[in-house]
Amino acid sequence: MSTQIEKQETETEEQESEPAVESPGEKRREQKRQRQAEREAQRETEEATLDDEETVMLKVFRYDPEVEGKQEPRFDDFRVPFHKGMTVLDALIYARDRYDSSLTFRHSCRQAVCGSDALFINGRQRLGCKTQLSDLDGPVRIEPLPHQEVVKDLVVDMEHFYEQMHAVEPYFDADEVPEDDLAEQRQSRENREKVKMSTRCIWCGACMSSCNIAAGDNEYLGPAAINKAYRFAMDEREGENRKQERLRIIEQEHGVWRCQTQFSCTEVCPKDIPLTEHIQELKRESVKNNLKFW
Amino acid sequence: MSQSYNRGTVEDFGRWREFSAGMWAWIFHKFTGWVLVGYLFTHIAVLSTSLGGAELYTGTLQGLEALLVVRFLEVGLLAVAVFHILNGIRLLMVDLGVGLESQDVSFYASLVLTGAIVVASIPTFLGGPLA
Amino acid sequence: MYEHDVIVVGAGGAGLRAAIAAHEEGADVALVTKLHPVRSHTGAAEGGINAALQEGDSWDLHAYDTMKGSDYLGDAPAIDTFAKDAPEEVIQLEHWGMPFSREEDGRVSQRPFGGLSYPRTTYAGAETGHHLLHTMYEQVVKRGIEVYDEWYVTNVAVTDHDDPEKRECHGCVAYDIKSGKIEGFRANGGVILATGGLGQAFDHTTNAVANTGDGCAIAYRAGAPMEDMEMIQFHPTTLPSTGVLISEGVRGEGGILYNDNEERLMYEYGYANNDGELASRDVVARAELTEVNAGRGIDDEYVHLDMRHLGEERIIDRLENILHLAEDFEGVDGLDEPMPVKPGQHYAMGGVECDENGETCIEGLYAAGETACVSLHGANRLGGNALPELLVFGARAGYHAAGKDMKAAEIQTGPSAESEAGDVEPPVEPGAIDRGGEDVAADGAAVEPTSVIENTVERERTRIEMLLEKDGINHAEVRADVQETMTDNVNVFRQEEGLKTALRDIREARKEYENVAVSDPSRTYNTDLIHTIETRNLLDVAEAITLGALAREEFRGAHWRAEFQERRDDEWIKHTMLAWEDGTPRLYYKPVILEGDEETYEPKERSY
Amino acid sequence: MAEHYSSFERGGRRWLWQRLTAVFLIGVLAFHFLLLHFANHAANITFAGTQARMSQISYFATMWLFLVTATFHGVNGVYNALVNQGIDGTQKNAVKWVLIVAGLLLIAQGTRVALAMNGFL
Ligand SMILES: Cc1cc2nc3c(=O)[nH]c(=O)nc-3n(C[C@H](O)[C@H](O)[C@H](O)COP(=O)(O)OP(=O)(O)OC[C@H]3O[C@@H](n4cnc5c(N)ncnc54)[C@H](O)[C@@H]3O)c2cc1C
Ligand code: HEM
Ligand code: SF4
Ligand code: F3S
Ligand code: FES
Repeated sequence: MSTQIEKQETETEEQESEPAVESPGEKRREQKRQRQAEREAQRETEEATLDDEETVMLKVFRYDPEVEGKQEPRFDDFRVPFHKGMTVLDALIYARDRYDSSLTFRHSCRQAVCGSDALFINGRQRLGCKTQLSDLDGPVRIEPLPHQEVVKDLVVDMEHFYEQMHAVEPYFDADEVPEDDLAEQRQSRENREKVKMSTRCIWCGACMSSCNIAAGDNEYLGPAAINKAYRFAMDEREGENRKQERLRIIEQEHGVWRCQTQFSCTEVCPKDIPLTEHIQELKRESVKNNLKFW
Repeated sequence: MSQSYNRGTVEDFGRWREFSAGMWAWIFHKFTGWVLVGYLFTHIAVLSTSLGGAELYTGTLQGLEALLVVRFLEVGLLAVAVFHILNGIRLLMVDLGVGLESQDVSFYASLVLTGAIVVASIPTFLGGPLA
Repeated sequence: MYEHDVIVVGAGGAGLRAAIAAHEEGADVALVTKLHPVRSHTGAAEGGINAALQEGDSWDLHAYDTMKGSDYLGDAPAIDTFAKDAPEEVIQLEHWGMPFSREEDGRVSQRPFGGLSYPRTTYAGAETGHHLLHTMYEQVVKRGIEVYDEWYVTNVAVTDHDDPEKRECHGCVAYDIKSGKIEGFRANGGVILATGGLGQAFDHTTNAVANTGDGCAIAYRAGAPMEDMEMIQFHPTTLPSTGVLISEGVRGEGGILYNDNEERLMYEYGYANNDGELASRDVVARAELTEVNAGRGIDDEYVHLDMRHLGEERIIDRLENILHLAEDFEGVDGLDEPMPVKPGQHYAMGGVECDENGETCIEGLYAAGETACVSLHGANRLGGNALPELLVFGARAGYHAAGKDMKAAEIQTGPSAESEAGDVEPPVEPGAIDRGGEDVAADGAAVEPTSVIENTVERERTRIEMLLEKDGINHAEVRADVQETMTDNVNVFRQEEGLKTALRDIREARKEYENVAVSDPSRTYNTDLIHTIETRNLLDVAEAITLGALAREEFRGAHWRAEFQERRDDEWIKHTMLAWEDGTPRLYYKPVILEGDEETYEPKERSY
Repeated sequence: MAEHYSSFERGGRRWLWQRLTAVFLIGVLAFHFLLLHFANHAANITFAGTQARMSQISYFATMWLFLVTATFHGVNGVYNALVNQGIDGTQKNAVKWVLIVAGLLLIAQGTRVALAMNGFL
């Protein structure tokens, strides 16, 4: 994961001898700004020397509520050398480590399991680490997930997403578990198979961001949370009582009925979870469940 | 999700171009649904002329039918209705969990079929005595 | 200042288990983590969780395998406790709803894994860690345990006593990544460090970008010794381009390794005549590199792992995830062609010295998970033994910190457990160059909890202000230098000269680090700052690894030395310990405990 | 947590009705179109023709059901669409009642028309 870095010549500091009008802090900040401008210039020359053939142009969304010049959202261009197998995340890391260390994005596992780097890449929600640059048309436009508040650059506030996930009581809670600490609950292979896909969610938020309904209705549970509910409602180990409670949660106004089967969630899910199918199955399940009481 | 901070052009610029089949289907279905409700109200209003007697009713209807615009509007209505029906059937299938993998294909099929039906019925709709 | 009974730093498998345990004991617990819990690298674990669950199996067989796997560098009390507690912990997970793979009769499936005498690895597809992590996070949500998510812990607040064994830990200091706030956290019961691995010290690793050994470095600088740091596991099957892991499950299910001549290398060249591909990881990793060095590698870099003969159905049922990984990160279809693999850094057996209850020599400071070294894995960890470790020792640390009455630990911690002073001759002086704003706390030695925390907060604040305001080079350069030299010199095959070069390079990098500064001026989500602090931790950790490697003059488990081609039991059945004294690492040794509950383990030759 | 979502109604009965009416509408709408545009050309419609058809009780009943289902389906559809756009509280209530009233008026007027057509009025 390292990007090789050529040594930059470090400058010797020349502080202390300035008039005392500015505080040392301000002075340092001032110098820092100058230094940054120099770096910017250096970067430009460096970029200019890159051969056009083997580079990719990134257009990256920039915003920082605190930093002058970044308060108004803008796109920055980065030209990054391309090699086979390079992902969007690799390119972002390169741009950050080489050109602009203030470029901010979440990432960790770089193997599509941590769900940190769901981004809006060329108009679609994707995981940066799972998206090969060679599959994209250039210039590659990278933005934070739509419909979520931007904290800074590519980082969005996930709080709302987590709240929705938590709202479906996303934890296993069986009616009864075996007394014996060493006795497992039995689960048939078919049942595990049924919930298998739904257990794969990595909480990346791509689905929620792609759903127009979720964009319009803040209270809509959203595909990921409904899928989470599905994972438990369909798990035969939990028992009938719990299932009833689970159905009550998902069949609220802002639960499954909000889904208008747009399918974009299913299309963008990096874990290929058939979200729409799960939502639809829960709708039918709720209806069936209600008809019983007529 | 609320967007207290407005991303300006970034947020909405040209986003529709990135819509996928399912979203277009949703938008078209909405649009056609609304047109149909609108028509339902108008339709009843027009038919209400029957309360004013046979001549008025016949006169109004035939008078309207005599207008070429109305004929064209009717073709439009047919298109809207046929799409709404076909996509409605698609949605009903989706609700039953049938053919979810080919939801995009079925949307395109609805579009094509709507086109075909509309083209095929143009002679009937535009034909017939105008006056 | 925030206040809780128990503060758990890190919310991977170990942290979550610890938090749940402490909560069960009635403690007010908080998880402080730099990543949201579900982003932790435990989620990347693929293969499985070992536990003796079935009739024909028993805990002592598991313990025996673990001891043998550790190449007799594991401590028997740790291993015995581990093997005994593991079954209950795994069933606990099942009761919490973890979607394990199942047998026809509905019971949890178990499969064979490298170095195990019985197929005792439970699994959930090839995404066991993902399910374990999520299952436990869900239980944390259920219990309403407080999570400080995206808070970066920069240091622990420890009293100023000279003797580390007299020190007490009263809390920690964390930086809120979203807002840039620095806050003190007071822990009345204890602070549990569960910050995971340190793979970022190397540049080809299966570890996440966030695995920067923070917990190790923090504990080390606070005075808790590091144990067996040289013991780094290199996994034999990682994808060459990214380091993404191809689970041992593939070999467990029957996957075969081939060299460029399409020979089944493990048997053809006698690396492991009995177990073949399922020999212990160190054995397989060396075998692969030997093949490559002998010119029988493919593209002079890797070998092939073939699973096509298992058949599509079985592959999809049990290893589906592997197909996706090979496809997405290497562009290879595992159903159609063999997958390229090579060894990569995978796991740190060493870490913060602690006892069976997770406690370090500093009162109130605990360590659990990959960060810790109870010395369970010794010189080599068996596949599928880390996840149960998170559960067993995570839980024990949580219980102990919350004040549960537990059996006194048998393992001794702290410099007083020293059996002999170490001698290692580093080519350059190791350790800190500057001790980072120490003078702030110079106004008398602090022992009272609040002042200890306040002083630490002040120190950290100064450090962060400095980094933000100073002008200098980008930390990424320093980080890259360290990673490069570690991969070149402290890899699978180690040589005195290389190790010395690494120490020199790390010293050089330390000097460079003096000039490091954060160029992003923002307080909001400043990852530049976070990564810069992490790089400092990597320096300390990388140096500790290399010092240990230089000291240990033998070949044991994962640690191979060109000059010493055999295991030297007469002299080296002892742990290498490094204690950070006033910024200088001091080396000493501590005996390995081989007397277990049932038997005393006899070092035997390790053949597979 | 879950209580956070206050809800008027559970169970998706309206959802189900929207589907059931849709199924019914497929049939009648097709029938309606074929009859009044293809079998009988729209331009040739006269009151007499309409009255003749309406006098058959089964045709009359079908058309009336057509009216009711279409109204429900349409009005409910519009309501859902609006709610999905995120209207809430009083606004939502107002829309609801306006739509209910409009729907009822439409059915009432439609019924009057139908009765006029078959000569009852
Ligand atoms: C690819 C891969 C596959 C593996 N497969 C297996 C397997 O099949 N079986 C097995 O038994 N083992 C396996 N392992 C090993 C095992 O998964 C790890 O050892 C284990 O998950 C580590 O868990 P942890 O809880 O210690 O740390 P992690 O899960 O890494 O969690 C670390 C936590 O600490 C937090 N943190 C770190 N630094 C700070 C800080 N400064 N401030 C605040 N929070 C911080 C992070 O946010 C994170 O929440 C595998 C490892 C890898 C890398
Ligand atoms: C003939 C067969 C018809 C079928 C199969 C059909 C099917 C459907 C279905 C399934 C929906 C629900 C979409 C959803 O909630 O996701 C719907 C919505 C709707 N329908 Fe129909 N419909 C038909 C006729 C009509 C008619 C005659 C009208 C007009 C009165 C109409 C007006 C509407 C409206 C307004 C909506 C709501 C659209 C929106 O979501 O904005 N439909 N239709
Ligand atoms: S369902 Fe898919 S897209 Fe949605 S959060 Fe989970 S993994 Fe991401
Ligand atoms: S995109 Fe939204 S509307 Fe339904 S199918 Fe997915 S949740
Ligand atoms: S970095 Fe973890 S999902 Fe992409």
